[in-house]
Amino acid sequence: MHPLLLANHLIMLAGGIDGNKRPLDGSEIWGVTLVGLGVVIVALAILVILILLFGKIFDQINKNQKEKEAAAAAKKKPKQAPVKKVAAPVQEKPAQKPSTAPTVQTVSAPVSDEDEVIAVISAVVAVMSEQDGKNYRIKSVAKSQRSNGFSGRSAWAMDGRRQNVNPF
Amino acid sequence: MHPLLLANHLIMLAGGIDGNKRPLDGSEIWGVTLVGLGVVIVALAILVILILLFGKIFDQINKNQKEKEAAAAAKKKPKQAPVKKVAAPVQEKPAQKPSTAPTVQTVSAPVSDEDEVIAVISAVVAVMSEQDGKNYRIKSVAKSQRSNGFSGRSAWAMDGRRQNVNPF
Amino acid sequence: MHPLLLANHLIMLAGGIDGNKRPLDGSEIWGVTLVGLGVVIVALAILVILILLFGKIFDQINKNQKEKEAAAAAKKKPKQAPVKKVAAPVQEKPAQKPSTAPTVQTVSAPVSDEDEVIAVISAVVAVMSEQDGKNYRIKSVAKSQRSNGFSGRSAWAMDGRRQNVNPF
Amino acid sequence: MLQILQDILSGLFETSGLAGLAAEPLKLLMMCISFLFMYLAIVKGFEPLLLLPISFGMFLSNLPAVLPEDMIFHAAYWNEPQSVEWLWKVLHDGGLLDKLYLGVKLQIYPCLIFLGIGTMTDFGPLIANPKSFLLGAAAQGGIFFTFLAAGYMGMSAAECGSIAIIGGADGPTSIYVSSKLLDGADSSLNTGTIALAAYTYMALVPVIQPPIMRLMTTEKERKIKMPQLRTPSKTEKIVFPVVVTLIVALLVPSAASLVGMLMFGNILKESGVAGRLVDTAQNALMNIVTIFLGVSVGATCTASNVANLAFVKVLILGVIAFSLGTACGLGLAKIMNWLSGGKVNPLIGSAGVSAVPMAARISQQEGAKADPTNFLLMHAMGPNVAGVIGSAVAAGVLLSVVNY
Amino acid sequence: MLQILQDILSGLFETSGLAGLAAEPLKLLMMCISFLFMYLAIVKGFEPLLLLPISFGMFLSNLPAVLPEDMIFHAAYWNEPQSVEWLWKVLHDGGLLDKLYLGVKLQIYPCLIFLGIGTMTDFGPLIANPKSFLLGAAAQGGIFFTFLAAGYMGMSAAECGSIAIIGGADGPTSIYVSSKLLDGADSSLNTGTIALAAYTYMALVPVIQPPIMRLMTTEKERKIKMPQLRTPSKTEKIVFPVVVTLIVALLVPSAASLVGMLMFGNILKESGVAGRLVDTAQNALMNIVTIFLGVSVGATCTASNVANLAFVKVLILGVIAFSLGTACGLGLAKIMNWLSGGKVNPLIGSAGVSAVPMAARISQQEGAKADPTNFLLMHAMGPNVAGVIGSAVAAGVLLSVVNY
Amino acid sequence: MLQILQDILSGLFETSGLAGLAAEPLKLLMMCISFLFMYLAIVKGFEPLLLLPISFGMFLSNLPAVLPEDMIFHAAYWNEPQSVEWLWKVLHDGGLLDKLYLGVKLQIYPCLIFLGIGTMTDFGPLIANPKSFLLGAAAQGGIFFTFLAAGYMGMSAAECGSIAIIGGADGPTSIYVSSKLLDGADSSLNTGTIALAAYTYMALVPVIQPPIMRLMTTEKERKIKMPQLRTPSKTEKIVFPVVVTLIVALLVPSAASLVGMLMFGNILKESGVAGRLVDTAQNALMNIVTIFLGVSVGATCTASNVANLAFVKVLILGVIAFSLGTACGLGLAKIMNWLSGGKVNPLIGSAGVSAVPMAARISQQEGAKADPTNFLLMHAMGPNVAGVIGSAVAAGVLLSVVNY
Ligand code: NA
Ligand code: NA
Ligand code: NA
Repeated sequence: MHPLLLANHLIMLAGGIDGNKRPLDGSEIWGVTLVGLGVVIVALAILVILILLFGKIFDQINKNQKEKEAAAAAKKKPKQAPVKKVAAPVQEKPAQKPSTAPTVQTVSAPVSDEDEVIAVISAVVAVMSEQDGKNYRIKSVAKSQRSNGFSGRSAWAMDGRRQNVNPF
Repeated sequence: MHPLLLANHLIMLAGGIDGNKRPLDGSEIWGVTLVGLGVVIVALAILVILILLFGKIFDQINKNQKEKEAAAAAKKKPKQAPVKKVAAPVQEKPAQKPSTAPTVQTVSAPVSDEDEVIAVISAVVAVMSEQDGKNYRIKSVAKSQRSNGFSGRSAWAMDGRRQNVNPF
Repeated sequence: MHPLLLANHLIMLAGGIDGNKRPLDGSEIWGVTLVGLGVVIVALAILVILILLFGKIFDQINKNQKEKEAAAAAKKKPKQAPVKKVAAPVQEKPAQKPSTAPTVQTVSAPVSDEDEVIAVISAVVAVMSEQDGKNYRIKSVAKSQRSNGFSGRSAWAMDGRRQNVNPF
Repeated sequence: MLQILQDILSGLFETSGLAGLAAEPLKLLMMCISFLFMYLAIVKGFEPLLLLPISFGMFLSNLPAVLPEDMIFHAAYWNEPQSVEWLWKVLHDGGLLDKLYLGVKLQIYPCLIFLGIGTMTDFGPLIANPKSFLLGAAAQGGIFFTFLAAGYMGMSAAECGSIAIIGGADGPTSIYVSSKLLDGADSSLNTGTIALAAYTYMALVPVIQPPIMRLMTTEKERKIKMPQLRTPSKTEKIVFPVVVTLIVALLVPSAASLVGMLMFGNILKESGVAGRLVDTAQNALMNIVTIFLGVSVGATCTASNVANLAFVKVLILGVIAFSLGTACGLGLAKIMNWLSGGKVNPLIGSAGVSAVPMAARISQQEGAKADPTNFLLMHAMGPNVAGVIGSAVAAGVLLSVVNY
Repeated sequence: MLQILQDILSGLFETSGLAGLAAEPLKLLMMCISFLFMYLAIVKGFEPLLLLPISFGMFLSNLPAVLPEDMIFHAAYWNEPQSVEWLWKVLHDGGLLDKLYLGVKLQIYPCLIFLGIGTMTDFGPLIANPKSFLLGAAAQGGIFFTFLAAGYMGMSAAECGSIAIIGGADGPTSIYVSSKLLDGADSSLNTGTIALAAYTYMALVPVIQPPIMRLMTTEKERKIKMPQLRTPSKTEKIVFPVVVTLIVALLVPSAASLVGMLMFGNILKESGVAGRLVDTAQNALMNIVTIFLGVSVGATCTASNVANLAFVKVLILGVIAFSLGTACGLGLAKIMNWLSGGKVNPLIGSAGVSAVPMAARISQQEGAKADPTNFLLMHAMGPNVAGVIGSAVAAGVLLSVVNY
Repeated sequence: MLQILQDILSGLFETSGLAGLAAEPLKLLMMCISFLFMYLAIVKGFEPLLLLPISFGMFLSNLPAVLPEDMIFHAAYWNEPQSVEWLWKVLHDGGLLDKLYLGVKLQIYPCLIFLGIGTMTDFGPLIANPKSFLLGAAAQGGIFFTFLAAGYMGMSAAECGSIAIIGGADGPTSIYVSSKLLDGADSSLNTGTIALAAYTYMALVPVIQPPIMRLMTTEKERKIKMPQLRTPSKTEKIVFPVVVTLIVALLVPSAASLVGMLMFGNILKESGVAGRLVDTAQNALMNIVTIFLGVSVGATCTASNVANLAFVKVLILGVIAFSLGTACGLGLAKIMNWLSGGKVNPLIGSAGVSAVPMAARISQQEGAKADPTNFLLMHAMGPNVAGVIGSAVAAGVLLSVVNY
């Protein structure tokens, strides 16, 4: 049997080799080597394909979202400003128990039928994450990433997360 | 048997219900529900009474203490000042819990008996805590509530606590 | 048997005393007391001797090193300065991944046959540890001794350590 | 070359998880459910500290595996009779999550989490207004009325208790009770699904409670302002954990472990002399236990446990339990308001379900909606922390009534 | 209605802890003792990091409970013969504190605490003045002379050793030795009472030592000033833990575990290359172990163990052990002073009992009283840390002489 | 008096470790080897976080002891057949390091360390350039070609696998695989020596890799600049761990534990909603496990295990494994460069061996040497973190092919 016939090795190795077996014969040695390396490469190659694919998909989604955003921004330009203003104090808190939060929620509460105003929110999110990014860097130096870089959409989701900063 | 006769349920439930029993009969179901809720309410009601009682007692104690204090302050006005001065640095550390009240205690601690030399010791303590205090303050900022907001009465109690900041 | 004959006790105690034995006879009691105290004193006395010895040895090493250093300093005065200068930024880093380090390495690289230029290095080390000493105190107050007070000699050793500050 | 690759791939299929997946297609469904909960945890912010580990544990244990030695969690182990040999099997042959799950099964994690919670809880508002205890007690009505409903649905005693405790709105307590009651019980329920439901509904408190609150209270009631609470002395705060532990242990000894650890943590905190230990108990220790508990409890959600009618019942009864608990709390608060001559805002009653500190924030929020100058937070914190004690007591009652 | 309530209350009584309390009134006494120690820990600042967990553990294990499954700690388990079945019983049927106490019984916690202590100890003053080792050795006289006293009081060998080790003024060492020696011994002593006494007297060092120090030294001796110590090099500090471990292991192998872990922690610290590990060893790990050790050791203080003559003997012999240790240290320091021609201040001798860093502070304080410009702290730290090593060696001797 | 002292000393000798040392002189050699590794760790900075605990553990377990109850580690225990009675023996009669080593033997520590690594790893560069996966795969050639070499040297299958995995340049993976494969195997190898070699060579990466890199690449290739990578979105980073876990579990189920915990840690981090848990997983938990793992793995290096030819073979094959891995990575990178028409700098190929983040830094450094404006770090981080996944997959393959 030629040592490079991978498939044969595979069949041979199906039952596994006894750990105490010594010495191994050439077919077993080459089998483990070639099949092993083959499996690793195949597994990681599949990951290459999948991650490339996901990258494309997310790119597409982002692109669509940005277009929508732009359209929405054009429509609702006057509304965007005040929300930003109110949202700001939420980011400024250095501590974990912001009693200012409820105010923000009542403001963003009208944003109930999620999809239409998503552009406004994501603009806020963008502003937030810019500030938040800074926080994050500083915090991670100090001790830990207590800041939540991710940002939920609905009012109570925010509240939920906030609760868990202190919790349980 | 009427399901609302709690006492009967209690007797029934004394031996407990087999976890795998299915279906439960009405008496068992109502038994657990009513007796269970009853026990929870009774237990917590007893706590209401006790905690109210303790509240009253502590209020009384505090009141008595304040009166004594006022009297003592009137008596020992000249002596109080220097001691306060020495004790002050110990209290100044930026702890999380208001620690001014204990200061009064150390003062009114009628400086029991040991202690003609207490002034000397507390001077040493003051010197020590000045060095120690600096380190200490930095520590508490950095990490956690290492500071002890509570303050013992005798000189060596303080020392005991201090030991445990570094310890073991 | 006189209770102070240590050797006899030792032989007696060789097999150990049953933990539940009660009452112990005088010989056992005195045996444990005297032999026990004896062993503790002997063990720690041996440590006294050894640590004194090591102290002397290290003193001698240090002395020799300093003499060499002085000689080396006299010889290589112009070379010493730049090394110090380059090494300085390594100490100033507040973060854990200094990319300036390689520069230092290339500088200290000629220091290959270790012993001859050890004086130069130890001078640098001395300067480093002076600064480092300060860092150390402050750091330990803050949270942990992430600073490495010790300093390797070869180029890649530095890199190796650096890796492990962040790792794994 | 292509032939060889094809052979390899077909060989791989035989020995790989793909074959496992083909054999058990339900695993795919389970993984999708785990993704849903990951989404809820990460994007919607549903109790992420627990739902994220739980959902990832669920994902890990539903990964297809052909050989038992490759499995990260062996659901089958946990239905076997337990003995010291079984312990060895779990430790030696089990996957990582089996080993971590021992801490749940041996009742260690929930108590340690209660220790941490104790170090983070301020009982001050409850000491200042001890009547809040009654609201914390009333809200446990959710637990017992759900027991009633589950009982009449023909469930076994262990199942009734496990589902009912979800109404306590207290994760560790739910895990503690259900892992004890369902230990060896002949049931399609398991600790994982109970925990999933409990944490999901805890995250949904801001959705579940407000409608009930508005339904059960009048605008006028919601506008009631309550006077500022006194500040309890340090001594009271130190005596409190001892008194509560003692009373609970005297009346409901089976609740002593949970309440005892909660109060141990609290006295460490209130004493002010053990800062080192408090810091560790509420950070390193609690987080380690949370990770282990979350990921291993999640692992118990295997297809046979979740993809059945029982889980649907859990979900339905769980939301009923929460709603009833809210309603009971509100109801007693209304009575207290009536008895006190209009001095108690009934909105603080709903905070008695625990779900600390979320339920108290909902009370604050609803009060502020009725009158923006109304500040109920501290008044609601009293029933809120009382609810934790109340749930633990209710847990003790269930554990002593149902033989496991 | 009232009748029903009365029935409930009477029913509750039967099944509750109140009945348990009526059956075992001594538990009430034990709880009161636990309150006393809580008071000492919180208000008087007696070693609160350990006495507070110990006293709360004592409180928890003396709560009345009728049914064994409700008990947080089962004192009875720990007098049974131990086997793997027994291990399973503890894990499966035991309360939380039983499970945590396994870490004491299996000798894990004290070693881990020594690891943490090692990362916090600076042996610099001892390296600078190695003769301090002798003072650290002499102060262990307290241990052995107490063994003598206990022996003549008719105690068993295990009891003598357990009480004597209190004189070492070292909590983890006392717990390590007594949990080994009393394991299976027919004794009314237990680890909990030994630990209580040890930590209490450690907290009382500032009360016990000064009178003895003033009695045994003259004003002139106390005024002796000692020259500044040299600063040992980094290399010496790194070599030191290795040398000490090696010598101790060669001479007293049974002390190797304690000393080895102490020195492992120390080399981690002194190497300066493992800051991450040092941080965790002295914080998270040490605090977790301290909590578990404290609360579970305290739990062993049940009525049958404490409310007897043996505990009184422990208290009396404990204070004698401390006093003798102090006296022995002072005595040798006086001899060293005499031999050196008046260059050694005898006050540093008392620091040899360990109780780090309190005993060294007392030396400093007494020296400053005699002459306010006298600064003995660093000179006293040498004997002080030597005392830790000395106690561990003495522990090794006791463990190898008494068969357990 | 002198006579008595002499008698004591001779008596001490009989019962002390000195006699043990005389009986087993090889222990002295082992201690010297441990000092060598301490030196490498402390002075030379060789992976000190692991080599310092490992070398101190080695020192502790080679301390001479006459009596088994004085030994800190019992090498003999770990060659016995394992059962629940054996577990009890380890827990009850074992030394501290035996107890800690259970966490290695039961496969707990490496998975928890992978959890911590996951919370510290940024897969961004790999997501941005998924082709890096191939380089991380190719570099595992070091593992398999070393298996080949070891096989032809007449080693057993378990030994071949244990030595080969060193080429993965991944400490926890090496410990995970070798502790499984060598469990009960009739071999003179052991986990300790594998770990020693793995961490030593990881520390030596900056010495081993550069010559091979310069040999296999031309000056022109080393000067190739690569364009800046795109920044992956948060969603991609969150989806990534799930996808990788799923694919790996489908194809190589026996790698699921390691990869699953790595990705659990990563999703905790990337989700951004579990900061508390991330902090603890990468600090307290990871450091505790590192201490326990290091010191107990080191303890397995006893004289009979190390002072033989097998260890020399491990050292030789280990360096071959590293070199081959580097060469394979470089080789594939050269092919990719050729296929892409000169757009891939082959230097990033060597980073595929993992040894995060050192190998990536070496790539950066060598690139900067060829052209100081060349910035390869982020491009090398892709293969670098892919190497971690690749090694775990290779570990899974070895574990499923060799029956243990
Ligand atoms: Na509740
Ligand atoms: Na001592
Ligand atoms: Na690798």
